[in-house]
Amino acid sequence: MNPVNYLYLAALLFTIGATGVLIRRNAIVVFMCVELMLNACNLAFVTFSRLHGNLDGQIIAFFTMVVAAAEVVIGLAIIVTIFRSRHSASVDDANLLKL
Amino acid sequence: MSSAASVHSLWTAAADAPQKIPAPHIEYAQLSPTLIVLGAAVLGILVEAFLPRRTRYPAQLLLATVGLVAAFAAVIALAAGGYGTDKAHIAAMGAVAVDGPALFLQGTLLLASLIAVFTFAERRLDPAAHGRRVDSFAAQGAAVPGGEAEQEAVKAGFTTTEVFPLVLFAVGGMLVFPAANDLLTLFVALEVFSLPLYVLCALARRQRLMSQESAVKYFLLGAFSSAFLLFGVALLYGYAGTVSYAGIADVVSGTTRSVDPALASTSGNDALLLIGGALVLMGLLFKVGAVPFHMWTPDVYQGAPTPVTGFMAAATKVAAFGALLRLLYVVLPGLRWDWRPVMWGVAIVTMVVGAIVAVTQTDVKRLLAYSSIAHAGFLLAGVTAASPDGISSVLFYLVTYAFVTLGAFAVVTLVRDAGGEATHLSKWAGLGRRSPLVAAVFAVFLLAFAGIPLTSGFAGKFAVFKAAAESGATPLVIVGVLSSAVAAFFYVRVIVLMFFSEPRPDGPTVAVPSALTSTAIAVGVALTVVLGVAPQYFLELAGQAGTFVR
Amino acid sequence: MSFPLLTATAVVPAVGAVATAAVPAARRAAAKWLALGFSLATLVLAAVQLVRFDPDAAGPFQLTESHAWIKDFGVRYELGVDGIAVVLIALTALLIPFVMLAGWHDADPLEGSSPNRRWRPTQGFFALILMVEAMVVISFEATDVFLFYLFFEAMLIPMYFLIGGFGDRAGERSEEETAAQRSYAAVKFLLYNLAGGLIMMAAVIGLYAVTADQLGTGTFSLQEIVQARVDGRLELPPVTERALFLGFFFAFAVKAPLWPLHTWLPNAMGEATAPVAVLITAVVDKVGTFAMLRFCLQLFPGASKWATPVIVALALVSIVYGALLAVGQRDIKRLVAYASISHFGFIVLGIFAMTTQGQGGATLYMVNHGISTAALMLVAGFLISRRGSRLIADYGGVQKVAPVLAGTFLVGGLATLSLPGLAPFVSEFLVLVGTFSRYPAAGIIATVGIVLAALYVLVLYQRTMTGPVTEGVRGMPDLRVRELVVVAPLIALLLFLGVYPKPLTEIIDPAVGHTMSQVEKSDPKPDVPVNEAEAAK
Amino acid sequence: MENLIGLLVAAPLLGAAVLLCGGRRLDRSGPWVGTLLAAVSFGLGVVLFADMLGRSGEDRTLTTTVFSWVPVGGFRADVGFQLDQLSMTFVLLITGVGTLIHLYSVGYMEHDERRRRFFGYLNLFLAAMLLLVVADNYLLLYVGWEGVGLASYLLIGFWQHKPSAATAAKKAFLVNRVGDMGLSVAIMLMFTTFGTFAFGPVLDGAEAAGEGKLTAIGLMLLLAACGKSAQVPLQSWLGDAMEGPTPVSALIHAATMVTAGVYLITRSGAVFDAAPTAQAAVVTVGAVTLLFGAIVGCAKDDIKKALAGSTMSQIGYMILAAGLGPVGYVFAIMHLVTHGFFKAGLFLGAGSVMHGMNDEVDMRRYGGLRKYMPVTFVTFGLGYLAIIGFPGLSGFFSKDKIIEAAFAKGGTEGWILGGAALLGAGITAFYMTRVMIMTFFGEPRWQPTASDSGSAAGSGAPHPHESPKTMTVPMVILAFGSVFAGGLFSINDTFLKWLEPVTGHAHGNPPVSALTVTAATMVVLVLGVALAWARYGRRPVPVTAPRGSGLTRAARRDLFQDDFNHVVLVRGGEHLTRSLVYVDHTLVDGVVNGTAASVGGLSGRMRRLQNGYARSYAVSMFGGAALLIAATLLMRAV
Repeated sequence: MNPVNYLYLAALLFTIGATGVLIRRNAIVVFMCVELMLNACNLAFVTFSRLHGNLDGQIIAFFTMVVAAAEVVIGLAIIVTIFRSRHSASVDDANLLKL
Repeated sequence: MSSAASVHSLWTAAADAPQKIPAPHIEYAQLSPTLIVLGAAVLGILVEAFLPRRTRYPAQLLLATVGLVAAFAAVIALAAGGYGTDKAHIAAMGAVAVDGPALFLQGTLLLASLIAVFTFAERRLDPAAHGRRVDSFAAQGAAVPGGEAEQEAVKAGFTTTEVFPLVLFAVGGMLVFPAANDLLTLFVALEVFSLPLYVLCALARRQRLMSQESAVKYFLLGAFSSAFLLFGVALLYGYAGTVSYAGIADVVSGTTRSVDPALASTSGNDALLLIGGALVLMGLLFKVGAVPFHMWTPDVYQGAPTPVTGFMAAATKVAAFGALLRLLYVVLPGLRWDWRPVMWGVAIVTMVVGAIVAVTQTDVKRLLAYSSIAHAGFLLAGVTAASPDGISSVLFYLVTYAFVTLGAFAVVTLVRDAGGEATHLSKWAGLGRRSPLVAAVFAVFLLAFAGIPLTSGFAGKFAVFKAAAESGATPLVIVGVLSSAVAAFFYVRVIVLMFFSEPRPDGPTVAVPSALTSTAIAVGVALTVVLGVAPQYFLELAGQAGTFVR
Repeated sequence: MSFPLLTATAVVPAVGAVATAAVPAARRAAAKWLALGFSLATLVLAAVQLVRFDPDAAGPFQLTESHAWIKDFGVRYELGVDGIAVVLIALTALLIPFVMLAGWHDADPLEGSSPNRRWRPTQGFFALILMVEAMVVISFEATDVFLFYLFFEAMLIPMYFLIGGFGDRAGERSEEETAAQRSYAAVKFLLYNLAGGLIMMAAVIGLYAVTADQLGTGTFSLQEIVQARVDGRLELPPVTERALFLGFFFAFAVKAPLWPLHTWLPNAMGEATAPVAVLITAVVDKVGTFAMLRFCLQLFPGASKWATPVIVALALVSIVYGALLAVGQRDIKRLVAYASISHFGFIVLGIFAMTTQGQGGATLYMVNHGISTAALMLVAGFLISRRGSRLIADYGGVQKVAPVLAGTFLVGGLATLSLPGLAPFVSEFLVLVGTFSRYPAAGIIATVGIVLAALYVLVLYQRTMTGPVTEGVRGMPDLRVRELVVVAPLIALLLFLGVYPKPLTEIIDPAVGHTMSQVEKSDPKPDVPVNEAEAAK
Repeated sequence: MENLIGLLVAAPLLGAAVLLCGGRRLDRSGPWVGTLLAAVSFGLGVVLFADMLGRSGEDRTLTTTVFSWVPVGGFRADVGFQLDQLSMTFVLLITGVGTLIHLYSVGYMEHDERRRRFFGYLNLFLAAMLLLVVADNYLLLYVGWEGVGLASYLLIGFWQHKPSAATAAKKAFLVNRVGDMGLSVAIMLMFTTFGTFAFGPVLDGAEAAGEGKLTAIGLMLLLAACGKSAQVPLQSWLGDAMEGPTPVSALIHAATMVTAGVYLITRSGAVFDAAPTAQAAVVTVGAVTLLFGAIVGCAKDDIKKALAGSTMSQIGYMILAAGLGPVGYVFAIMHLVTHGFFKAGLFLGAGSVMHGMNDEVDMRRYGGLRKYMPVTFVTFGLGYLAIIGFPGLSGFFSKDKIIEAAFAKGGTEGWILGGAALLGAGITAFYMTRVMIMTFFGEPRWQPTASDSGSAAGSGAPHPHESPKTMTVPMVILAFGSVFAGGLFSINDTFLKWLEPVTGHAHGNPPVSALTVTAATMVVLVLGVALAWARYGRRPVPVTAPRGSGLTRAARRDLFQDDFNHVVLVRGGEHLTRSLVYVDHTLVDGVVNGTAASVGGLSGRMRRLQNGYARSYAVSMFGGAALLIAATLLMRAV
């Protein structure tokens, strides 16, 4: 099967993730969508790696995972803090800062 | 990084002898600035872990200061050693560039961070809690605002000395960011300096809700943008088969042969290149706060603890613009005719929006946030010049801007009332009468922002516009001067408020800072004036540093 | 190298400013005397310049100094004076002490108005005046476009604080309203001029780009650029030249101020104290007209000629329009402001008439207008300070109670309407003749200004000084000694320059001739050439 | 000798300086200082005159250049003097009459606490007027020209506490400025035409210049003359100028300053001779004004205004004569001199009357004063006879000559001008008789007046009395002048011979014999007197002015010329300025403020995009990214 299809899939996933970020309110879900986007990138990397026949892409995918993990740590920490102080994980509730 | 570098060696070695993997060759000496800072950061963690609470603050402060100074010394040494000019080359097996712009920006970053650290460490502004002097960071970041946990934390005299290692980590990332010579390193560095910043934003002692909100916004949007950047990286990788700047540049300019037919389907496919490039650009533009990726800036600047805001505003811009320059001048010079018009557009929109929206701001920190957006626009005007002059002018502008910004935010921390910092402009009325000195200093910074002659701001603005004009971007210059005219309005408004209107009875008091903040402000003023009156030396420096290594 | 006279002339007041600002809050009197001392020292230096200046020497500039400064911008620290500059520097240095004396008590803090012991308005006032003087002087001396621009812009800041920080004591209006009005005026002044300056900045950068492009290395040195143009090494394409010219001219026209860019002046002069108003119109604004002569004409002769018709038209509008509006004013200071607009119209007209008489007259006009406006405005200030109101309607019959004040006011007024025998007449007539000999129609329209000038001056005098004595005026004290010391020399000078302007014209003439040669213009010849012998008779 | 010319001007100038800057300590001696210096310059004048007589007709002109005034490029203005017979005549008239009036003022102003300044102004006027007549170039003449304007401004408004006085002064100066505009334009034209404006080159070179230019110059000079000499259409200020103290009216607004216009035209004769159109304009103005003034003079009840009208009309004669060219110059000047005597005398007489009547000026409240102030009556009477041209008195000779010259112009023109002049003579006789009768004959009609003038205190019924010696003596002297001057001048054409070298002279021969003209003059004269007698002598004069005929009412209002000015110029001007102020504020400034406001508004709207919702920020980023990509691709596509 043509590996290029994986690219389309990656793009699709990425778009889904982005859309999720735009339309979901729950901070956790939003964050998950970001993760989804990252993973879409991973897919793309791996596919290209396959196409190019070099391993860089695959290695990069690992880096991405590490970074994603780090982001999860920080992100969840922040989200949890704000949840505890606001008793809501909705990103729309947090808009003291505006204009 | 080192591991990243080994990737390449692995693959290149994989062809003949997969069994023995040669260790990558790392020039530790030339990476020393970064390594020192990161090392200090790690030590900082250990300090947090093992030292008693009493001694942490001095230890951390000492550690941070020493680390940054040492790193700065290292940068100087490298520059003196000629790595900025003739010995400039790519270190760590293609991962990091050691060249003029890198060293120049690293030096700037380190100085700026040092000053920022001073403001972090300031403990005389907030009224002492239970007899203990406190800084502007939450007693316990995790405690619920206003909850009893927080009360106890305060009573117990907790302080968040973790901020120092966090800052150091951020600085470490920033040092790599403008030096990164392949897209992976770029991405990693981006995350390395972003993640600590997210945390720092959440740690304000006063108005914690705002602080946390700013952190969430910054985090979500930051992650969002880095996802875009990463996708861009992926596409570029797909286009060129490599993530190293030089490699991509070669493919762009068509000098390399495509590796094998299998690549034909993607390699040299301009769609990938252009989209990928655009996405990576977007990631960087987000960090520099360019329109339309600027919307996080005001909220975050306002919500974050003021020292952090100052640090972000100064250091992040320096680092991000460094990376942007390298990307555009090293990776995409072949595409100049594609990206320059686009960047023109971005620059114009950024200048105009930043200047105009700032006009109606009522909060000092938000005002400065928008002003920083406008300045990002001016810097972009210099970036688009696509000429050595462009590079050096941007470098110079970054220096001037960084220190003015730090100074300005440092002053903001001084003006306080019962609720902490009095950032609402109406409270600044008549400040010139209450404390002429502080007001005068702030006025100097504002004038520098406005680009009045004899301040550093003017020299910088003149430099970038000159570069832009010489590269034929006349319309950009016109828009630039017009928007600076608009911008002048709101700087002047603040001055009017401070000097020409009567002080309010319930007006804020101006806290007398310790030597730390005083130093920060003093340095800011000094550089503002020096760079304004006699910029020649720094211009030359920037000029020498104005060439990227390929 | 010899003693850097020009630098010294600019540095002394700057040092004075710092020193004055440093005087402790309690020692107000000391600060005043210190500032006055420095301004007098500057005056001495300016006088030395006049003496050392040799009208007949070859070369456009004298007493030149030149040092490397910002290589990357092609900027040099180049100073030099020609006949025009040296005269204007002398004017500036001369007026400042009078301005200070006139404003001797303007900045004394009101009782209990200082919430902070470090609040030192008086020191600030005098320091700012000295700072303005320093910047004005150096921008008269600068022969490097960038250097000039630097101070041309920078002088806005001290001016801005002078306007916004020190107004008349609120008379007819409430404190708040006064303060609001004042800061509005100050902001308007700053933004208006800043906008002009920024547009000029674009042009300055453009100039650099062009020179860098054509001469290899970008330069701002006036002499170099002019030389290059003469040698033909520098050939500005007309479009570029015009664009750059407009960029420069816009800034100068705002500063001058030329209709329709004048609206900041009435506000500024109205709200500022009289001495500051004098500083604006008699000193700072002169930089604008001066710069037209030195930079617009010499850098862009072609474009200047191209723009002349429009500029002449604008100047005529300024003359008539300003005068008519002056007639319609109800506020003494605003009246003087509009009068000044009319006079600046004359100056610009003279400059762009491109005749020896026109430009010489314009230069002389700058000096005379400075002195006459100072006389009129300062006396008006004394008047206002007595009554606490700027409205003409609040006065009447002053002549009866304070004859000396009225008399000096009348002399100032007569100078303003350029009565023969007083200095302004000479310059105004020169401008008119110069204009007429090239643009007869314009010359005739301009003469209408003479009549209107008489109208607004006499109406002002009649309404304030004559007629029955009104309440509030009754018991008004006559001029005090300090005030006489301010006014008397100015009036004496007006008389002297009216009768014997030769010393000035002799200095100015060669410089004007040089400028004329730059724009390749020569005076039109009379139809009936009269042989010299007869003309001399 | 040349240097004396400078002193001539310097003496009164010194006086002005001393008196104006001298301060209170001069209040007592001031008047005498002023008078003395006036006398000094008269003495100098006499000396110069004697010296001049010592030389032959041709080389009587003295010229001297004191210093170079304004040298700029080809523009050379010098301070230089030129004293020839023409100037000499004026010098003597000015200093002579001037001294007398100084003397008169000593008495007239003795109750005024500001008399020191008054004499300062008088001296200033003398200096300026002398400068005007001895200047050797037009620019310096211009200085004197405006100088006298200033002096007259100061003196008309001398009683500044009277709003009417202040207004009148302002009006005088403004109207004069309009004239001055003409003079300055004329000078500019000379500069562009001849490259200089010194009398010598301009007048000698006049032939060479094109007629067009000369006509322009001539008309501009005429405009100037109209302003200074109160000729139609710039005459309106003279009537109001009577607000000033009477000596001022006598000196400035009768004898000297107002005749400057005549001097200017005569001096520039060469220009006019070469520009017929301009000359035509001059004679027209002269003729119109002499009738205009006369008619106005008939209707005024204010004695000074009546005399002012008469002044206008008499100067009209002079202008008319000057406009006739070489035929008339001499007679213009001659009439000017004689008029200087009798008109000054008349004004001093009027002043003396007012002095005795608590500054009452309304003739309807005079009457029968001859018994109370005989000296005044006699001198005034002589002046009266002189002005109406009673045979043998000054006016007769000069005016008669002008009428002849007018006829001598020839053709219909000649008839029209001559007719006008003749008619004027008749009207003159009428209104002067009217003045005479209403003042000195008939029944006393005095009434208590609430006089607001500051010169003489007190009100209630006046007690007419003769004036002090200082006042009467000058009146007597002037009376002598008005009786004999004309005769002396005419005896074998002394005056003609005296001036001819300067002005040149061409004898004109009228279509009818000179005798006929004289006879006709006599006839209209008698008619005028008789008519006046019939109207005012036979029946008592009503104290309140009757409504009168349309013409009378029109004449009372200066034939509506003033109203015209008021409506068109003043009102129009006010509207113009008011609307301009509005425009400046709303339009010109509005644009500026508008820009600022619109930026603010825009800012306010754009600000709302920053709505605080992280997700909307994300949207903008997403959109931005899309745009960025699109733009990049587009760039490649194009």
